Amino acid sequence: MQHSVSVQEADFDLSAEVKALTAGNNLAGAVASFVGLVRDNNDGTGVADMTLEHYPGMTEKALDEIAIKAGERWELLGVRIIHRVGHLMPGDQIVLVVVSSPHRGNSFAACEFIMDYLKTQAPFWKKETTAEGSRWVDARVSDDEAMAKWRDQIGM
Amino acid sequence: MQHSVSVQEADFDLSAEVKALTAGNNLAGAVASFVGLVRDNNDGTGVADMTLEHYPGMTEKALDEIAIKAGERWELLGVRIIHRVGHLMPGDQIVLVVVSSPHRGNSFAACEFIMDYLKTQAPFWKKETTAEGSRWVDARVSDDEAMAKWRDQIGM
Amino acid sequence: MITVMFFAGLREAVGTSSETLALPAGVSSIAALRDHLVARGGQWQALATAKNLRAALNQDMVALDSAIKDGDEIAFFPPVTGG
Amino acid sequence: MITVMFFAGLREAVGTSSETLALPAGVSSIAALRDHLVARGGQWQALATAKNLRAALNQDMVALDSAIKDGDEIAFFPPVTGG
Repeated sequence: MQHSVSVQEADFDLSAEVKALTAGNNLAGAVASFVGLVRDNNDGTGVADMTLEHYPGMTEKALDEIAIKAGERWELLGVRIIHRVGHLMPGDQIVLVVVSSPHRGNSFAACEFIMDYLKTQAPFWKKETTAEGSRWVDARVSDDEAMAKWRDQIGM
Repeated sequence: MQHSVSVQEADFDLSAEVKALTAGNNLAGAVASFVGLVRDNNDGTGVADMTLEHYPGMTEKALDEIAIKAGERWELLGVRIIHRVGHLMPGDQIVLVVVSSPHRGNSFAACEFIMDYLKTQAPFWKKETTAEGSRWVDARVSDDEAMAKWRDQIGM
Repeated sequence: MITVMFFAGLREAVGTSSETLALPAGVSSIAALRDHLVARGGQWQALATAKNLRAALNQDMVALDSAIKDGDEIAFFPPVTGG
Repeated sequence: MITVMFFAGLREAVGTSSETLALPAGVSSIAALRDHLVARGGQWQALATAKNLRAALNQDMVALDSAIKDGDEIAFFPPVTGG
């Protein structure tokens, strides 16, 4: 399995990433993708913009480990993860996960696993600007629950 | 929920479809996508090219119903389905499903549901050209099983 | 009149993609229509020997015992293989 | 020497993003290091009052009772919120 991860300020293009991951290999019948976007509302409060802080070095390491874990669990051909940092506006793309596989079930499961894992294990922190000022976003219990589901199902 | 379906010979661009589905609505934090590609190998036999036949009228109706069913089951903002017909080569894109939602769990589940449903309910048929001539592709038991899983889980 | 359509391998086997005919006397289900067509003999036997024959009634996939009436569009085809 | 890093709300609370110090005598776990820093008083209390404090050791997320040694890079931060 090939995999690559990037932590960057620049935006990304989903089609270009899918093409790059599947180029020169016509075994991949299935490509599942996820793109996370900045919402203009969080728990009922309007969000004007957002800053993403991260732990340089550890972020890349964590994303790399997540991709490898997914490749150990499912039959995959390629994994691509991009996470943006810095200043972002509502509607902006934050995160991309693309998983190619011979079979769609594996691509879906691995893509969701990577997102759930990333949400609780990769060292990124969001700070939102709202009408009342700026605030650090609280972690969601639902993300811990999503992660716990994988631990229960596949021991990860 | 907005949804649209297309059955067409023309290729499609995943990024453009995602942008169109999420434009002007910053409630969508999550976009799950699936792209199916023509593999150059099926059950061990090399595939040179492929023709996709369909039942005009019923295909659009079936895809429309699948999108609506998904929207009834999960909290979704948008669903886009494109299925190509006609002559295709290995590596070509066949099918696209994009699902936008406020929450990633819903987007993943609905996207996989739509693909599983489409595989067993939408009237498309693949004919492959191999070194031994052309052959109609057999339906897969695994696709029926994937569909049965949804029937068991959510009564669909 | 009813319209009967055939797709994919079944279309090739019966040698036609569509035909319009008067609803035959005594035929009130898709299964009975299939029997009626099979009785023509020759290539129409394909409708009897087809593995996992599927059918649609007015563009909805249905069971073979579904009732049909004048004006309906009925389609016969193998299991679908899109996606 | 060890490197201690702070991120997000915790970085703002303690007023620094990183510091290098000699491994304090008697400090052999991340939890003990936290106690050592909290004992400085003032803004360092944030390390004691932080809800769900998380830590990394040499860029792996670990439990607070993990052992540390000279040369390690230790980070303290709130639960992550990326993605």
